Amino acid sequence: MNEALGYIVLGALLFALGVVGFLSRRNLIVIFLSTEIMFQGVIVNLVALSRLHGNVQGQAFALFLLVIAAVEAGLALGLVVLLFRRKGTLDVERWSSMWG
Amino acid sequence: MIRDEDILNVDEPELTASERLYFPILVGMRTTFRHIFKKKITVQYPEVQRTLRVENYRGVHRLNRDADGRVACVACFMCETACPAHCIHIVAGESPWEDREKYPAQFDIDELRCIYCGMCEEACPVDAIELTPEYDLVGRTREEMIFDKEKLLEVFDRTNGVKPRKNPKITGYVATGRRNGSEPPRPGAATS
Amino acid sequence: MNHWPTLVYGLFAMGALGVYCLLPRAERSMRAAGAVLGAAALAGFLVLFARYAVSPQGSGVVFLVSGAIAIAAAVKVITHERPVYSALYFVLVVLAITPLLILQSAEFAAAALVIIYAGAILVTYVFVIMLAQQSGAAHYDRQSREPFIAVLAGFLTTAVVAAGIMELPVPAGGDPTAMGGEGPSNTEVIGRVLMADYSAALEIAGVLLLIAMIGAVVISRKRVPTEDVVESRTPGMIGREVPPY
Amino acid sequence: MMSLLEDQFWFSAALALVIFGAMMTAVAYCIYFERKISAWMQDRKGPNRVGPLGLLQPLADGGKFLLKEDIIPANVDKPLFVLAPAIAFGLGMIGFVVLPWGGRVDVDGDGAVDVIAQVADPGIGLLYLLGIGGLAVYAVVLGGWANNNKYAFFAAMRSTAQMLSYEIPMGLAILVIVLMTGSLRLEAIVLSQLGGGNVWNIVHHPLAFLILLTTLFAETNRTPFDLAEAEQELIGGYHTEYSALKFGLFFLGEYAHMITGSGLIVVMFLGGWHLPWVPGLRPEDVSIGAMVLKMSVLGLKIAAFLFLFMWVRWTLPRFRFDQLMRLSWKGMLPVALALVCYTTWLVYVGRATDIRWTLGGNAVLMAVVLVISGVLGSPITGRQAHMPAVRMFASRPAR
Repeated sequence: MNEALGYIVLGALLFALGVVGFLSRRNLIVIFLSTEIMFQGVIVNLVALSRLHGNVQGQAFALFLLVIAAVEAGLALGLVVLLFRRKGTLDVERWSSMWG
Repeated sequence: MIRDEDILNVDEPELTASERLYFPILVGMRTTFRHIFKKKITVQYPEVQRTLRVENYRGVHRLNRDADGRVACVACFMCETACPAHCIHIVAGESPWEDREKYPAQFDIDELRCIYCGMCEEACPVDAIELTPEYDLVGRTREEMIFDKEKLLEVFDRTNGVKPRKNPKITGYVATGRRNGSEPPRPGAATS
Repeated sequence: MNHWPTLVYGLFAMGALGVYCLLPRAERSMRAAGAVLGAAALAGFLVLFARYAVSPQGSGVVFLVSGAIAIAAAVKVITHERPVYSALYFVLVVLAITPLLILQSAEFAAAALVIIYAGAILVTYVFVIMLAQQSGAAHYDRQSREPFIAVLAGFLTTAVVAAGIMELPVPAGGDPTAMGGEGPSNTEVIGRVLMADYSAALEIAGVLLLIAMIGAVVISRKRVPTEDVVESRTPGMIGREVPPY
Repeated sequence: MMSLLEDQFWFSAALALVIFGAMMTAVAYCIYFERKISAWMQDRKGPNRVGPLGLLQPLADGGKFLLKEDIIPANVDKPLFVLAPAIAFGLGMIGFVVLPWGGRVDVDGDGAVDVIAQVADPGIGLLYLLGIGGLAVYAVVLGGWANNNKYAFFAAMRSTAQMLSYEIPMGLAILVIVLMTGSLRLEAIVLSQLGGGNVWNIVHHPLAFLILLTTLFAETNRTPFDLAEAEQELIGGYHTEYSALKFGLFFLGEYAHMITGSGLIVVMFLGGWHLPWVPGLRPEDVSIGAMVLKMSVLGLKIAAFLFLFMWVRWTLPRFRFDQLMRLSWKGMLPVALALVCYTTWLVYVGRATDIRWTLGGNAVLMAVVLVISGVLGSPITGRQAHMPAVRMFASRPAR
């Protein structure tokens, strides 16, 4: 057992909560928020493991993760706004037309 | 109608190099900075009273007295009818004097409702109600700000020397003799 | 040490049940039960990890408090009926994680997290939510879909991770305290790593941001046809299909 | 007592208390001086009734804020409505902790430096300030939204876009100095500006100074960038529905932000607590007296900037929103980016602190900007392209 254990469990819990939110919510924006929660869990893990290994590679990857999150936020929110203008709702179940 | 040659198309002026770099901001800042040290024009009100242009200002009302010291009003309700803010309330009573039929048993003006438009003095046939240039109208309660007949007569006593003047050119009001400095009109003269 | 796994899995299950109860649903609300269960599970974890609280300089206490706040706020994010509050609780998650990163001597990552996540990304979220949904909770926010399967998936994820952690030996690794104390600051070390070891990745990240920027501009400039009438803003029209113009 | 202060922790605590008290007073008196200065610039006298010269006016104002009815309108989002002013004030009040107030101090006078006169000296002091600036957006956006008032919402939307846009040139301008100094610690930035032939950073990078100054105006929502509280268009701005102490907190938060921002720019560009040719202000002066002197110098510089903020507010009119955005994205961002690239190159060739190169580069950049704006025929930022000509009547039209 190690101090990093707590951090890894915390990261796993955050990630799992993100999964739960991603699967169960119907609001597009909240779904994207859930993915961001998963990112948070991953960042906590990366930093904790980087500390465990005594180098900063994990922190560097956390920074790359921030870039990804920013990209995702920009594009996803642009798409959400587009979809909202089209349907007037943020409900994902209204976007079932592509189910075939 | 508007002819084409009446219309000018005005383009925005070209900016100079300094204007493009926002340098005129500094000129403006110099101006405001200089004003810090200029003479102040503030009037410290309660200690220093402003000198008003008496002929133009419309302040507290007064009820005029005639030459005998009686209230000049004949309770004709013209002012109450004319008032757009409905701030005048008159109760007419039978006049104790012989030269007129009615007099105001009660005459209240709500100074808080009044908008000081001057319609009442325009309407008054005997020039009994007038707006004085008194502007320091204050009170602690709303009740205090409802002026009754006595209070309005007091205002007249206090401002007797001041002669509010309605400008005929502005209002189209034909001056009575009193305004030209002669005797105040006899009450009842206007009704006859 | 033997009941350690059982205890952990039990607490996970309890927390999962709590989240299941907390998720918004149209019919009978089980929020109170969910809150109690979730709080109990969280308290259980606090007790479990309480021995870290005796570590020097009180860093254990900071870990426990911040971690608890982060978890609770994350639960609020995924269960709150109003997206604005979800986003704001997410800010709380970020702010609670920041001290944890600082404890792990990742100051630069912590500062970047606050500046970029809380200061820019989440503001954008709040912005969009406020533009899109001005009145209270929409019907689709008051009802989750497949809460049971979702919670089960989350529980399995956590359980697998926990099992992995407990089975695997802790890697020997380097000295965790190597980065603290004197020497080059955290920012400097990260800068060297980013510039020297990952310079290609850094360039790619920059290009990615540029592409995303252009993409966002293209997306948001596009005119879209409105398919049907706005429904989300009028709570009285729930479930009724409105024909197109 | 003295021995207690030799410990950095207790010294920091005492310093934090002192500076917090000073900030509260300063914030209250900022409102007084804002009113005074606006009055003077408009040839008035300003508040002079409460106490001598009106100096007790802040007390009266505070009493009024406390005693007014605290209205929470019926349809507001109550938690957020209460939270927003708290964020505004709270964030304004925690920024000062990383400012270097008085260099290093030798408390007991034995010649050894005991403590540093700074509440906290993290390695990321600058990023801490930037983070606080980033979080400050929430106060405005939540306040405007929770109001449930359309005008307040407009204000919040404008203000969010404005603050996000201005954070970018602000960060770049700060980055120029960080590249030059090689540190994110504010104390190190101050020390790099003094002694041994070094000059204040404003001499090195006047353009970065101007950009940072401009963005600070925008970040604190001050004129000419106070679109969030444009009374003429938006009733009151994002705090339309606020009353009593909640409104007061927004007010105080704005001034606290101004103080912190002024402190930032003084530390970054004007040498912090340093004045040239004044004895007792060198880094080697570590006595308590020197610390007090340094703190007062820094305070005076901050006060000068506060005066500048007020001076500009009562001089300049407000920008239009599109001009505001153009100023940030098309004006300051390219300039700041060019400056950052140039400074990076200077660091690479090892001439980052050579004044001929830094100042020369700034001058060349300024000339380039001037030429470009001359070719375009518009201000560096400003005017909308293809404005239609204004139609006017040459003469009074015949009826």
